[in-house]
Amino acid sequence: MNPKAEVALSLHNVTVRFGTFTAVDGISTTLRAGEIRAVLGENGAGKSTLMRVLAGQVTPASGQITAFGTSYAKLDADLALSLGIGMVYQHFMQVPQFTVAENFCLGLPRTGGVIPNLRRTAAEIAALAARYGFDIDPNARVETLSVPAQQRVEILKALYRGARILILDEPTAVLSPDEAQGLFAMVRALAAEGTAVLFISHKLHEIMDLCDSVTVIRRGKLVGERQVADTSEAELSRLMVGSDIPDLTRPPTLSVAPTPLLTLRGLNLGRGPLDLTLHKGEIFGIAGVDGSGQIELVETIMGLRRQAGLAFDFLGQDLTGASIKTRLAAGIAQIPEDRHKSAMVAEMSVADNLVLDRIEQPPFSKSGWINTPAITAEADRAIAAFDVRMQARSQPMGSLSGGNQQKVVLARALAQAPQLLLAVYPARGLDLGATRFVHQQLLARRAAGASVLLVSAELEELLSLSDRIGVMFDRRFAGILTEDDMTMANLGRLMAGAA
Amino acid sequence: MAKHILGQLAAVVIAFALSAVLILLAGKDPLLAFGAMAQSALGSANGLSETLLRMVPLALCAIGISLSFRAGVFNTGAEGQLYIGGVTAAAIGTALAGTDAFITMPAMILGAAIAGAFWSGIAGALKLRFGADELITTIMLNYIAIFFVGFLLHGPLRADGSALAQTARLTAEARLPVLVQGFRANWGIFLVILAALLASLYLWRRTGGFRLRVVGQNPTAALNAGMNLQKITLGAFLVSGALAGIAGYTEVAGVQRRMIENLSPGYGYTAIIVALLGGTNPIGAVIAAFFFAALQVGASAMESTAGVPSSLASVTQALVVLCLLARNAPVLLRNWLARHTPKTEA
Amino acid sequence: EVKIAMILTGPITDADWNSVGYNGLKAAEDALGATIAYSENVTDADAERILRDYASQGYDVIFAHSFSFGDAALNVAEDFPETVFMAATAQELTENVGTYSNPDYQGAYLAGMLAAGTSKTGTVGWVGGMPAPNMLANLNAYAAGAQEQNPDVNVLHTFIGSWFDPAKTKEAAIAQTEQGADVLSAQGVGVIDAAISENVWALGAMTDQNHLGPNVVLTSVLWDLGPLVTAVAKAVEDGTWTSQEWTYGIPEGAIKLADFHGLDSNIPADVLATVNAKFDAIAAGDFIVPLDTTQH
Amino acid sequence: MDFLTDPVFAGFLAASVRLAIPILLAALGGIFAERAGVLNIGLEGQMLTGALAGYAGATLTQNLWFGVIIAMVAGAMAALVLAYYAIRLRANQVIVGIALNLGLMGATSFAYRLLFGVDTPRQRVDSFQSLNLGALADIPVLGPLLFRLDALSYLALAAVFVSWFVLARLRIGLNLRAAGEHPEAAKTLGLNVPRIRFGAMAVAGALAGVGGASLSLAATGTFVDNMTAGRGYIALAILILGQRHPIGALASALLFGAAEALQLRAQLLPINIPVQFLQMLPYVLTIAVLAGLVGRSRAPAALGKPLSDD
Ligand SMILES: Nc1ncnc2c1ncn2[C@@H]1O[C@H](COP(=O)(O)OP(=O)(O)OP(=O)(O)O)[C@@H](O)[C@H]1O
Ligand SMILES: Nc1ncnc2c1ncn2[C@@H]1O[C@H](COP(=O)(O)OP(=O)(O)OP(=O)(O)O)[C@@H](O)[C@H]1O
Ligand SMILES: [Mg+2]
Ligand SMILES: [Mg+2]
Repeated sequence: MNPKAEVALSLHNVTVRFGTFTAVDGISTTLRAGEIRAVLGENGAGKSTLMRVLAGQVTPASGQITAFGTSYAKLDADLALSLGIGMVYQHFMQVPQFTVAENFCLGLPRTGGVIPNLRRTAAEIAALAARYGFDIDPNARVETLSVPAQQRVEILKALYRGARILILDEPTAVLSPDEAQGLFAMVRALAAEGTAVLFISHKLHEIMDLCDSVTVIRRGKLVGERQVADTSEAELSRLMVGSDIPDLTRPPTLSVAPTPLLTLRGLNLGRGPLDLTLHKGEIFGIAGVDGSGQIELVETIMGLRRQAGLAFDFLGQDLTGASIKTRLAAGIAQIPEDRHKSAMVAEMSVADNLVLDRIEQPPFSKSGWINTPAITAEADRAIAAFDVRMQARSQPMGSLSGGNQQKVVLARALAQAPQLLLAVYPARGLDLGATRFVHQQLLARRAAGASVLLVSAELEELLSLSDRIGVMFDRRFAGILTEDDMTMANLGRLMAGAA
Repeated sequence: MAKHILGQLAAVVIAFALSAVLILLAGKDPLLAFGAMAQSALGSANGLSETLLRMVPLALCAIGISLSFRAGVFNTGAEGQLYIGGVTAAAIGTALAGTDAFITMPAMILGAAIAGAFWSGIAGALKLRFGADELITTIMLNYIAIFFVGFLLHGPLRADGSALAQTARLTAEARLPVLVQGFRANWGIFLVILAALLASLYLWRRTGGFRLRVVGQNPTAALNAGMNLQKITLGAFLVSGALAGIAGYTEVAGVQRRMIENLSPGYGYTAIIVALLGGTNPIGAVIAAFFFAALQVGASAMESTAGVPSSLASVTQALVVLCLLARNAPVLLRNWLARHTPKTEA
Repeated sequence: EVKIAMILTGPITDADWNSVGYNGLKAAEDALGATIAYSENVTDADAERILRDYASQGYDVIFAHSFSFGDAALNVAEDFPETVFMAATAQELTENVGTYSNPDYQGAYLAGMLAAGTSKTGTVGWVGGMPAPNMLANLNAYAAGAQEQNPDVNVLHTFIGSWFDPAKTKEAAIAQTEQGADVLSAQGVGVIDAAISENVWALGAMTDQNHLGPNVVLTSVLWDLGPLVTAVAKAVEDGTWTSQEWTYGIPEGAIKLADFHGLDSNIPADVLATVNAKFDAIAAGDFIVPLDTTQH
Repeated sequence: MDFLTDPVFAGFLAASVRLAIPILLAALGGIFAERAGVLNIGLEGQMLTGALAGYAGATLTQNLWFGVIIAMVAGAMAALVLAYYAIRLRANQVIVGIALNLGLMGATSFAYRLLFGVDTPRQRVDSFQSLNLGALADIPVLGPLLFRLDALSYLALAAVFVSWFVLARLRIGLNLRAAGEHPEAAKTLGLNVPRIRFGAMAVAGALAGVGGASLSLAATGTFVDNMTAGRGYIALAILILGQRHPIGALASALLFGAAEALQLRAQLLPINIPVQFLQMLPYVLTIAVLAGLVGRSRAPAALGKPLSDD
C-alpha cells in the first residue's frame, strides 16, 4: 500500500445508537485507496453496525463521513452505491429465487432500460468472473449455489457496480482455507488496482496474512489502530479483549482400546456406501469442500433425513427408525449449520430458546406445567457459563449479535452433557475468545467420554481438535485420517477427491 | 400503559369525529346517533346484556383463531366450523328432547366441538397430507359448510310441518339458560371465560402451548428440537375448530333456540379482526370481542334511533378499527415534521 | 299519531323484497302522517335485539319484514304486550303478533300463464335466490299458471344459492335460455340483463322493472305493501287491530301486473285475454291460486 | 366428438369464461400485491369500490370506458389506503384488509344513495355486449371460449399476458419481485421498496377495480349493494391455486368459472341431487384440484411482513 495514496474514506466521531444503547461510540479513522484494513473486535463490538453506516443502511446519531473528499452527515443506500461503496453482508443480500444475472440487474440502470438485458449482463458477469478467476454461472439461480459461490457472487456484484471501497463482513466465516486463499488473492489484486478494502474477520492469522492495517473496536469504541507490520497476534488479541486469551491445550488420546459409541451400517448418501463408527472419547472431524455431504450426514444421524437400509446402533440401542425426540433423549445433540433457520426462535426470549428441546423434562416442566423459575435459573447459569453478552434474559433471541446467538445455541446443545455432539461449524462467526471457549467445551465432552462429530471448514481447527478426520468428497469418505497421517497436505489431497 | 390507553382513546375519538361528518352528510344528527350508540351498547342493563350476548360467539371463535395463528395456521374457517357445530348441536338437542339438561347440555357442547373440530380437521389433514394452503381450503369449506347445512335444514333435519328450513325448536332442557331473567345474555359467557382461561394457561403455562408457539414462529427449529410438527399443527386446527363449533352451539342453544339457515352474520370473519386486535392472545381476544360487540350493537342502534343508514354503521365500525391500527401515525407525523422543518442551529 | 317501524333483511334499494317493504312504509307515512323508522340489512342474529329496541322506543306497530323473523317477533312480543308486531309469515299468532302473507305468488300464477302463452319454444324459466317458502310459493304458482296455459310447457328453475349475486343470477338465466327458455321470470337482479343479452322476454317482480330492460320486460308482478301497512297502522291507531293473518293480494288490490309499456303486442291476444280474465277471477274470489311451498 | 360443436356445450364454455373474468381480474391484482410482499385481503372492498365507481362514472358520463377508468382509479385509491397501513404504519395486513372490506361495503352503499338517491328507480346503463366477430365465434371450442366475449373481457385476457410480461421480463417486475422476496437485499441495492410496494398496490387496486366494474358494467349494467358477493375472497384463493402466476390464475379462474357454469346447468337436468350439493361444486372442486394437482405453493418470502426499521 502506498501511504501517499489518496484518502478514500475518513470517519469523524461516528456514533450510532439503538434506543439508549450505543453500538458505535465516536469512531474516527482514515482509509486510503489501495489499503486493506482489518476491523477487529469481539462479538457485538459494533463492527457490522459501523459498516452498515458506510453502506447507507444505518443512520448515525452524530459524526461525519468523508468519501473521496466530500463530507456527509449520513449516507443512504443510493448515495453509498454512487460513491462506490460496496458491501458484502454477513447475510448475503441476494434474492435466492433470482438468477445471478437478475440479481446483478436489480437497481442498476446500466443493465438495460425498461427490459433489462439479461444476456448482455450475463456475458459481462462471465467476463468479470474470468478476470478474477471465479467460476460462476450467471444464469444459475442463486438458491442453487453453494455458500462460497454465493459469496463470490456478492463480491462480484459489488465490483460490477464499480466499488472503490469494498466492505467484507466476515467473508471467510463460510469459506474453506483454500477458498479463503482464493478470496485473498482477489482482494490483493483489487487493492493493487486502488480499491480500498475493509475486512472484518475474527481470525487473526488471516488479518496478519492479508491486511495492511488493523482497527480494533471494543464495545463500540476504537481502542487502537496498528500497521500489521508493527504488531503481533498477541497484541491484537490483547487490544480486542483487554486481556490475554489462554492457549488451547488438547489432552492426549486415551491409550485404552476404543469402544464404539455409534455405528452406522448401510449408510448411503446417494453416491455409494459409507460406513461410520464413532468411538467414545473421540473427536471425529469431518473435512470436505462445501456440499460434499457433511450436512446430509449430520441430518441422517439426527433423524432429520431418512434412509432405507440404514442400521443405526447407538450405545447398543437400535435407533434406526427413531424420532428426533428419541435421539435427543438418547443423548444426541447438535449445533446445526444454520442457526437462524434450525436452531433459534428469534421472537422468543433467550431463556426460552435455551430450553427449546428440554421443555418437557424436569425441572423445566412438571406434568406439562412450565416451571418458569427453573428456566430462569437455567438461563442465568448458561448465560454466565457461556459469557453471553446481552441486556436481559427476557430479550428476544433475534436481537443478540450473531456471535452471542451462537453461544446460546452451543449452551443448549451442551446442557445435557450429550453422549454424541454433532457440531457443524460450531465457531462460525465467533470471536477469538468465544472460539477458544467453544473448543474447550468440545474437548471437555471428549474428556468425559462422549464423542463429537465436528464438521468444519477450517482445517486448522480440525487438525488441532480431532482424533480422526473423515474427509468427504462427493458424498462419500475419500479417506479417514488418523493421528499419524493427519497433515494439511493429506487433507488437501483427499478433499480434492484423490483416493 | 396509561399513555397506551390514552392513545387508543384518541383513536376512537378520531374515528367518531370522522363518522360524525358522514352522518351529517346523510342529514342525520351525530350526537343523537352516538348517544343512542352508547346507551344501547353499554349504558343500560339491556344494552350490556346484548353486548355480552354478541360477544360470546365472537370471543369463542377469536380465541380459537388466536391459538391457530400462534401455531402458524391461518385458519379462516371459523364461519363454516360454527355452522357445522351449530347444526350438530341442534340435531343432538332435538334428538335428546325431553332428556335431563345435565345430559343434554354436555352432549350438545361436546357434539358441536367435535363437529367443528372435524370440519377444521379436514383443512388440517389437507395441509399436512397435500400441503394445501389452509387459506384456500378454509374459505372454500365455509361455503361448503353453509350449503351443506342448507341441505340438512331443507331435508333430513327440517322440523315436521315447517315451511321454513329450520330444525324444531329446542325444548327448555336443551337451551342455554339466561343469566338474568328478562335479559338475553346467557351462560355462554361462562364458556367464554372458561375457554379464555384455559387457552391462556395452555399458551403460557403448559408445555403444549410452548411447543405451539415455537412451531408457529420457526417450524424448522421446532423440528430440530424434536417436536412433532404434524401433531401440533393438526392440534391447532382441531382446537380452533372445536371452539368455533362451540360458538355455533351457543348461538343455537342460547339465541335462536334452533338451527336456522342464516345462523351467523359473519361471526367467523369478524372474529379474525377480533383475534388480531386482541394480539392473538386469548384474554385480549375476549376484551376485543367485548369491544367489537359493543360497537356492533351500538352501531345498529344509531339506525333505529337516529335513522343513520346501516351502511354508515359498518363504516363507523371499520373507521374505529382503522384508527386504532393507525397508532404509529403520530410517530410518523412527528418524524415527517422533524425532517421537513429547517433546523435552527446555534 | 301512530309510530310504525320495520326491520328489513336487505337494502331498501334492492328494487325487490326490501324496496316493497320500504315503499309500503312510505305509503303509510303519507297516508296517515305516521312517524316511521326502519332498519336495513338486519340479520337473523340481530332481529330480536332491534325489534326490542323499537318496542322500547314506543313504536306502536313493528313490521318484521322477513319470513325468518317470526321467532324473534314472538319472543319480543311476550315482553311488550302493548306493542303490535306484524311478522311476515309467522309460525303462530299471539295476542299482539299478527302476520301477513306474501301474496306475490298470486301474481306469479298470472306471470306463468303469460310466459307459457308468449313462449314460442314451450320452455320458460325462473331464477331465484334461495329455496325459501315465499320463493317456492312463487315458483310453484308460476309453474302451475304456465301449465294451465300450456299443459306441455317445460318450466326450468334455478336457485343461485344466495340472495344477492347479480352476475351469477344472470348466468343462471343464460343457462336456461340455452335450454330453450324464451321467457324468464326475474326473481333477482341479473335475469333482465340475461334477457337483454340473449334477446328473450323477461317478467319483472315486485316493482315495475321495465326501465331495466325497456325492450324485454313484458310486464312485472307488482306488490304494493302500502294498503296493508296503512290498514294495519290505522287499525292499531283506532284500537281495532286484531291478531290474524292479514292477506292483501290480488283481491285487495295489492298485487297487480304492471303496465306493458307497449310490449303487449308481442303477446298473443288470446293469451292476454285469458290472463286478464284470470286476474278478474282471482280478484273476484272465483279462483284461488294454490299456495304450495314444497320443493320439487 | 359431437359434443364439441353442441351449442349447449359451447354455451357452457362461454359462460365459464364470463364467470371467470371478474375473479381473474381481482386475482391478477392480488398477484401484483403479493409478489411485491403485500397481503391484499382487501380485494373484495377494492372490487366493490370499482363496481360502484364504474357504474357511477358510466352513468354520469354515459360512457362505459370512462366508467372503467374511474373504477381503476377508485380501486387503486382503496388499495393505497391498505398500502399506507401496511407499508407506513406497519399494521397487520390481515386486519386492515378485513376492516377495509367492511368499511367499503358500507361506504359504497352509502355513496350510491348520495349519488342516486333512495327513491329513484335503479337505472341501468347499456352494458358491454359481446363483440360480433362473425364466423370466429362459431369455431368449435375456441369460438365460445375466445370469440364471444365483450371488450372488457378481452381487456382482462390481455391483462393476463401483460401482467406475465411485466412480472417476468420488465425491470419493474424484477424490482417488484425482489421487494416481495428479499426487501432488505432490494434496499441495499438502492431500490425504494416502499415505493415499489405502493406502486404494486395501486396496480392491484386498479385491476380489482376493473374486476368490480366488469360486474356492474359488463355482467349487469347496474350497481347493487355488496354485488361482489365474496368474489374478492375467492380471488385470494384462486391466485394461490394459480401459484401466484398470471397464467396460473387464468387457469384457476377458468376452472372455478367452469364449475359454476356446470352447476348452474346441472340444476336444469332431471337428476335427483339436492341443489345444495350442486351449488357446492365450485368450492369442492377448487379444494380437490389444490390437493390433487397443485399442492404446496411457495409464497413470496416477505409476504405480509412489514419492512424492518429505518
Ligand atoms: N437494529 C439494532 N437494534 C438494536 N440493537 C442493535 C441493532 N443492530 C445491532 N445492535 C446491537 O449493536 C451491537 C453491535 O452489533 P454488531 O452487529 O455491530 O456487532 P459485531 O461487532 O458485528 O458483532 P459480531 O462479531 O457478532 O458480528 C450488538 O449489541 C447488537 O445487538
Ligand atoms: N431489532 C433488533 N434489536 C436488536 N438487535 C438487532 C435487531 N435487529 C438486528 N439486530 C442485530 O443487528 C446485528 C446486525 O446483524 P448482522 O447481519 O451483522 O449479523 P450478525 O449479528 O453478525 O450475525 P451472523 O453472525 O449470524 O451473521 C445483529 O447482531 C442482529 O442481531
Ligand atoms: Mg457483525
Ligand atoms: Mg457475527
